[in-house]
Amino acid sequence: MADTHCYLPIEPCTILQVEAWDKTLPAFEAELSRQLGAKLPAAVGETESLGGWAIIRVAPRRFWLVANEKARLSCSIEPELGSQLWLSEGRLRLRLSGPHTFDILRACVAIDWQAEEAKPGRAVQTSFHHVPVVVMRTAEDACDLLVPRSFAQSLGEWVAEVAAPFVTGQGLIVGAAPHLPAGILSP
Amino acid sequence: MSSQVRRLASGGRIDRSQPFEFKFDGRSLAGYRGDTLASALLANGVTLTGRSFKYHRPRGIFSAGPEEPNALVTAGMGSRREPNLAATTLELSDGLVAESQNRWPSLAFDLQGVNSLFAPFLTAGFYYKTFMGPTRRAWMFYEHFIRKAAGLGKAGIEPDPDHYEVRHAFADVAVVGAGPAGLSAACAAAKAGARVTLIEQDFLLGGQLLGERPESAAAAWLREIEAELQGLGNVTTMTRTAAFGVYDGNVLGLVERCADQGANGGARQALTILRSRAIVFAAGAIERPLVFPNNDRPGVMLASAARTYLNRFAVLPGRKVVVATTNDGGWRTAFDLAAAGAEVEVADLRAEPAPGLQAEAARLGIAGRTGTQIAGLKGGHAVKAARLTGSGKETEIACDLVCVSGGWSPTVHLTSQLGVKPVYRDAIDGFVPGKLPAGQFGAGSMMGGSATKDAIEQGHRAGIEAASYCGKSVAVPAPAPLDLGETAAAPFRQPSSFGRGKAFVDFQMDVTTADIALAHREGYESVEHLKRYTTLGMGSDQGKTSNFAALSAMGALRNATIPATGTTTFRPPYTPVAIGALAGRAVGHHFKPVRRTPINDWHVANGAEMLEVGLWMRPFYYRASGRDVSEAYVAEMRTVRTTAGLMDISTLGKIDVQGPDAAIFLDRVYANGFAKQPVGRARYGVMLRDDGIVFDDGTTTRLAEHRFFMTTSTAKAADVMSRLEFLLDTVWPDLRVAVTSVTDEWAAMSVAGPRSREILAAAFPDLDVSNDALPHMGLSESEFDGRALRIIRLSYSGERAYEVYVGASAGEAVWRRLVEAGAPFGLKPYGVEALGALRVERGHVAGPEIDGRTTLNDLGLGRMVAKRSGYVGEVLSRRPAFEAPDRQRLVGLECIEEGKRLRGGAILFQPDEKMEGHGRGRVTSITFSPELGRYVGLALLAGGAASEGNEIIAVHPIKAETVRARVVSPVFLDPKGERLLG
Amino acid sequence: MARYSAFTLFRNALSGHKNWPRAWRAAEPKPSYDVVIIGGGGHGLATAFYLAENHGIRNVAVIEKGYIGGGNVGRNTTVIRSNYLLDGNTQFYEFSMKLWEGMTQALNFNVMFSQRGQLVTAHSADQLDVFAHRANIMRLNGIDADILDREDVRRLTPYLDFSETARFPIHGAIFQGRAGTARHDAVAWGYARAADGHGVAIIQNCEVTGFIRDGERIVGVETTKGRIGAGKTGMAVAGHTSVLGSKAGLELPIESHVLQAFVTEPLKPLVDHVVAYGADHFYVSQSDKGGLVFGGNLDGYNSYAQRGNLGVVREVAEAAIALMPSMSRLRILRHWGGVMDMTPDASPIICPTPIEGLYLNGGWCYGGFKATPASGWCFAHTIATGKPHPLVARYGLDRFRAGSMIDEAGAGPFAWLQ
Amino acid sequence: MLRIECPCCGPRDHDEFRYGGDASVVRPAHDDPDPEAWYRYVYVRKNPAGPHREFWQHVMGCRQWLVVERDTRNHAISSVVLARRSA
Ligand SMILES: Cc1cc2nc3c(=O)[nH]c(=O)nc-3n(C[C@H](O)[C@H](O)[C@H](O)COP(=O)(O)OP(=O)(O)OC[C@H]3O[C@@H](n4cnc5c(N)ncnc54)[C@H](O)[C@@H]3O)c2cc1C
Ligand SMILES: NC(=O)c1ccc[n+]([C@@H]2O[C@H](COP(=O)([O-])OP(=O)(O)OC[C@H]3O[C@@H](n4cnc5c(N)ncnc54)[C@H](O)[C@@H]3O)[C@@H](O)[C@H]2O)c1
Ligand SMILES: Cc1cc2nc3c(=O)[nH]c(=O)nc-3n(C[C@H](O)[C@H](O)[C@H](O)COP(=O)(O)O)c2cc1C
Ligand SMILES: [Zn+2]
Repeated sequence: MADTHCYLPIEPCTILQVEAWDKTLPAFEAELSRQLGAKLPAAVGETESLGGWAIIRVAPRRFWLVANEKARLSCSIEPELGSQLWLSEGRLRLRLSGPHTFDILRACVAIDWQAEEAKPGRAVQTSFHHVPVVVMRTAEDACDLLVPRSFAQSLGEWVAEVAAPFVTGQGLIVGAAPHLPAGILSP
Repeated sequence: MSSQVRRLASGGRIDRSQPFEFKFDGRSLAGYRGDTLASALLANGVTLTGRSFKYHRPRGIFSAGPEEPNALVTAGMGSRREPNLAATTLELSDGLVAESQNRWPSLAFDLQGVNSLFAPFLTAGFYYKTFMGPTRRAWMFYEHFIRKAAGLGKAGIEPDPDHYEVRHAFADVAVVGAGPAGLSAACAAAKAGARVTLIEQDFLLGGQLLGERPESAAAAWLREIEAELQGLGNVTTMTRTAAFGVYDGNVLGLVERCADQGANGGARQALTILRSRAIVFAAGAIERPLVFPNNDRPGVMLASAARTYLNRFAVLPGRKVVVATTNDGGWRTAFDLAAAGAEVEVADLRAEPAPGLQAEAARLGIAGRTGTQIAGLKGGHAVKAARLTGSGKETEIACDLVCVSGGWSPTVHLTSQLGVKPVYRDAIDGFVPGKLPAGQFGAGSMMGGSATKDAIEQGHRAGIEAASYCGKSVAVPAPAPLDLGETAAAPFRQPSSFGRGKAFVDFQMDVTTADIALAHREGYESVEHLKRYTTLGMGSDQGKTSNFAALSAMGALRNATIPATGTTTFRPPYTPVAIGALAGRAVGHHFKPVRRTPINDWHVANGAEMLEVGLWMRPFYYRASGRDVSEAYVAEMRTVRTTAGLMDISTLGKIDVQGPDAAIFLDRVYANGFAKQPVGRARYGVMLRDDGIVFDDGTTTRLAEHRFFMTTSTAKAADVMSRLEFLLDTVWPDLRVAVTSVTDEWAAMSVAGPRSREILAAAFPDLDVSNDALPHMGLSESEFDGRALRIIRLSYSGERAYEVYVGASAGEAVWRRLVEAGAPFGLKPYGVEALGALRVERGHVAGPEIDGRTTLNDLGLGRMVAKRSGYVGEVLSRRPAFEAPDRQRLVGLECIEEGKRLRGGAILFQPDEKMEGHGRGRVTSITFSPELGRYVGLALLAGGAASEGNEIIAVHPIKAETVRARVVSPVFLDPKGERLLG
Repeated sequence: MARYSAFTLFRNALSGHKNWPRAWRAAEPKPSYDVVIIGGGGHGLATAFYLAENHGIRNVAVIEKGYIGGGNVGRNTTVIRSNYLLDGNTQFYEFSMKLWEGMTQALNFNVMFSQRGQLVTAHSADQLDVFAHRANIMRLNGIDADILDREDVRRLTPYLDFSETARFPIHGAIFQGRAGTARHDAVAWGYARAADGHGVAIIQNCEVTGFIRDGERIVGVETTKGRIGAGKTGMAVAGHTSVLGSKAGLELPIESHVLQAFVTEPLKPLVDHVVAYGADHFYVSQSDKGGLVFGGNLDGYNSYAQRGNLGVVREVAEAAIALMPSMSRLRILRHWGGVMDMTPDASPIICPTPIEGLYLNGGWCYGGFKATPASGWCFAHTIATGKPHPLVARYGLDRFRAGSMIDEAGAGPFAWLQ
Repeated sequence: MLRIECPCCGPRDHDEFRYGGDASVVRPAHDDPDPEAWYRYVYVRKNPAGPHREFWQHVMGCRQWLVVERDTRNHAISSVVLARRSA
């Protein structure tokens, strides 16, 4: 049952974090969705998409705007309302897709992919071998792993080794492992 | 296959089209796919399989499952060798190589068999009473031989060539056991709409039904329900998978022997961590042996096991058989053996067994005796005859197999692991699970039943209840019925024999009734004392067949009831689990994830000797700097002091602190003040723990009115981050502050040395890095190739220095840029050893001084907090003991002996005093100072600065060194800090 | 008390071992005793023994809620060492080591004290310096200690991971030759038998449920077998110190946490020393029965359930293989947990309490087995004289108010990190 | 294996969380100068065998500090709330 549709490109990942203060949350949300011209995900883990961006609520008062391709976006939050911070350098995106996506993931993270919280369109923050990662379920059989840059090679190799049995000699994942550092340093 | 003298011509669940060859103790034998090693050995007429733990008595195959106490073998060779495997659960594979254990030189002739002669002395706990002299260390002499004698299999020391997988799984309903109860439970739960995982340790589904004849109704029922389960989309069936443990939160630990056993790159075993909302336990029951003299001889076998070998494996385990039983079940074995052509006698302890049984026995020509029990055996390496006593007379019957059945013990192991004590049930004279917590259910013989019919109904009900517990309650049709007509007669226990001849209770640990009697006599009468004094139930089978017999024997001696006697504690794992399976992939270099800076590859490519620092890889030193570290770090220091050095400091913890109340927040978390810190300025800060001990230090730069950039030590980054969040979430929720770890956002490098400014200027021509534009503790923010570039003028080394921060993806580019621009000025990279040495010369405290026991005053930082209050840790930092006059405080040391050196870890004494005890302090960090031409160091010394100028002795007994040193200020160079400024 | 010896063993063998007496009498409570010791663990039993042996106080009862030795003494991994760094600890644990060296003879019960040596691996030059500091302190206090380099370690324990793929390569180790293990149950039974020989009453299956007061003073205990008067009362209940202490109104700096332990199936001799991993939480030794006995880190949250969680089981397994790759194929036969009395500095508490008549012995964390004889010796002295024995003078309750903690790890007031 | 139901992220293995100890102790105001109050906060613990209010932080998830009520005898968790909402 070897299968070649398993890819593991490692890409940079543009992220803007915005966060409200405890008391200003409603005003902050109103202002943010006005600036973005989009509605905001209601609960932690839910996402909304706008243009090339995904809006994720990563904590009760904290949102991540994650760009799918290198994209800019303007949005400015007054200190009185909340805070804002670019996080585009610290994380890399591992794209997993194909029928074996979850055969691979079950050896990486303890997430129930049939649960509400992990349905397509959800973002799951969890632990991958002691490292905090965000797993964005982008489709039925596709996930993006946002991993801290300093751990990306180590975790990438882990994924590659898990995936090996599912991928024919040609399969990209197997080949990818040794080249990961390159992929990471010059994305 | 000719060698298979005991294999029947037809029948069984073996695949005769797939013959296997295997070796046992060097002999080549033959078997089939579908055999276990045990069934194959029996088929080949091999009945002697091992020697016992203590007395080295010959032992054979006793059971047909994981309860096997005797037939433990070592399988595999070289680095794949694996000791103490139960032959009864070891699936036969082609080319399998197995050996018997605990015998020398050979199984048939075992020298330590002589232990049997010493048996009178080797009673329970004999070793507590002797081996005490002549000298105090006598035990060390005897232990050597005791250890050799003890132990079963021999383990290899080579690393394991195979690999293992850990899988995370989830289910609504987990069903443990795939006998009739488990099968119908899984079926019902699935039909009710639940997501089901069915777990079976055997490689076939069916449980006890596999012991029924292949052409029986049971076999048909089995085929049917297996097909049905396959049809259901929401059932995952895991065979070869033992549920070894139940943990909090309905989490099951499952270990699977992968079918291909590690072939073609696959894992050898897989650990599945199954998080289920409900669990149905249908783990069945284990048959009990009878306790009579020499009951451990090869050829004595559990009745249900004999039946399993006959019907499942098409092996005739004996030609002349005596079945000794206390219940109806034993008769069923007799019937099947007789039908297969064996000559069978039944000895039933009971006066009148179910009437139908004797009729059937007569029909099959089986001599059935009632009111008769087995009293002993003849034969050494194999059973020769059985002694039966009944209604006064004693008869001896020649035989080659003795089947025993002392009733059944429900498999309460798993349900008890979470602390639910099993409860005694008269109706079965045994223990059943205690009151199970919400979400756990039980079914089948595990709950005390013995009829298949009931097992199926209970399983069905449990499946439905479990599903509805998960909110799944689609109506489910009744299960296909199956009635094997088992008659559950009143239980009847054969009293254990305490008479002459060894009557074994725990075969694997060689515990006899005499040992139990002795334990009782000496007051080890609690079952837990009994266990620990005799080692009863402490073998790899965990006493699955012996526990009940043991506590009923102890009960008898104490004349206490069974419930009053109680059971020992059940613990995971249910069956032994390979440590490799638990670790999965987290072995070798994956033991802990490796953390790399954005500049890592440059270091490796440019001859850095890399060093593990926590999870990080950091340059220790660069080989170009010297032959070894001690040469290299000094050269690298010199470069920094004379021209300039470049250091990768990306591992520093970095935290973005924002918000209108950020300054107030920092003013509280740092011991020294931050409220009035000007924008565009950096400041050194120290944090205390709540108990007033120094927690961590670092620098924080005010980027804007409401925005700060904090750095922490590499080691404490995560702790500091979490602590800040704790204070904001739980203590000062009203403060409008956001903290975010940006450690991975930034590549960071330090350019340090007299020429550092020129180098920066050359590297970034369009930046003004002049002293006015960028003074000491100043900040410059700009961009590099679209990424933020942040230069903060900070010095750790004491030289003019700059910390350059840039978006991580541009880290290597900026590093290269600095290397090129710096080359003409003599810039060289330096590693952590030099970094540490430079800070020592500068008198900066770090890990060795901030050791979780030192205060601000101890570290000479007290003045920073003079007349401040209201910061974390303040109040307890003023405790009396912290101010004691002999408190050990930071000083500098200068080696004043030619040709000698200081060493970290040396203990300090005054020249005149006796060198013993704990001394007056210790050397915490040292370095050779190229500038001073001698070794200098930091130390914690009683009295601290007060003793500056005094001479002191640094003693290092391990190196047999004593060195004279002078106490000086910890700042060795440039006390006024002129090098930093200007 | 019938003596144990090779000769008596032989003589009894001839009579089929029918004539061995009970190791200790099954005592039922009297109305009162001079001293009541609560807790039939190693420390409680040792205390009772030394009260009689050293101070002639024989009208003593040890009250145990379950069976003696059923607590931590019966479930610990039995590592005995005296490699402590800090003033106070160093001397106390070495005194204990000396008592261990004579225990079998003192009790006439073979506790199988095996001085096989313990090594802790070091994984960097800095860590070796830290170990050198400890070793120097040991030597200066008359305790044997050595620092080994990588090759020494390889010679001693060739089965550790010296390969290329080792995540944290071994640089060396600290070694104490006199360290080792003992047969834990035998320690409890040996003290019980010897104390019983001095007339001490050992009362099992009797839980102390409260204290009897006469004004400010504690004059006895309420138990499931009725009230028992006591001239002085000593608590030695380890993991249950807080629960029992609260019944006397004591406020204590103690948290109860679970530590797990593991044993493999019995093997022929494989690991000849006690080996501890300096890069993570793992240590192992081989019992005389043949099982590899090992453990790791605390489960990390307050608990009175004597069992651990699967997450920590896996972490311990990972560390085991990281240090000793061949353990991968060995199989765990049983794992269990114990409830430990953790203090904010990981050092014990032995002292008279603010409540008259009540004495406290606790806070042993994961290191109290090795302390058993010294703890009993010093606690007996403290109870007999009403003043702390000099060796435990630093182990007072007041040290936290004063700021004189004895924090070997420097982990600070977070019990679960100690 | 405890399973802690994070109010933000749902049920997770406890090793995604960082333990924060007893949540019932009262922390003095940051400028409270009373040593006794701080001593009690830092050192004195009820350490009950029974229900226990304790802090956990979901470090591998939403990073929120939580207050969990858990029985120390059997590890059964009866409630989990955000620390910010627990007061
Ligand atoms: C897994 C594990 C590994 C360990 N490893 C080591 C090691 O390698 N080296 C080492 O030195 N130490 C080790 N320890 C620590 C050591 O076991 C303990 O510190 C020490 O045994 C505690 O002293 P004790 O024997 O008196 O405690 P215990 O044996 O626990 O005795 C306390 C007794 O008090 C009884 N009790 C409690 N409440 C009451 C009551 N109300 N009434 C009556 N009786 C009561 C209990 O039932 C118990 O029997 C380990 C501990 C554990 C759990
Ligand atoms: N003859 C008698 O007196 C008697 C007594 C008891 C039971 N029985 C027979 O036993 C059957 C009872 O049915 P049942 O389903 O309750 O029991 P069962 O023994 O048929 O099935 C139990 C199954 O659970 C599996 N199992 C046990 N522990 C496990 C674990 N930890 N992990 C994975 N698998 C595990 C076993 O391998 C077995 O396949 C009936 O057929 C009944 O006739 C007969
Ligand atoms: C040093 C030591 C060695 C042990 N060896 C074994 C063993 O070989 N076999 C076994 O079944 N249990 C062994 N145990 C574990 C005990 O069976 C028991 O689990 C432990 O003492 C805790 O008691 P409990 O499980 O009854 O709560 C050992 C325990 C210790 C402390
Ligand atoms: Zn969360």
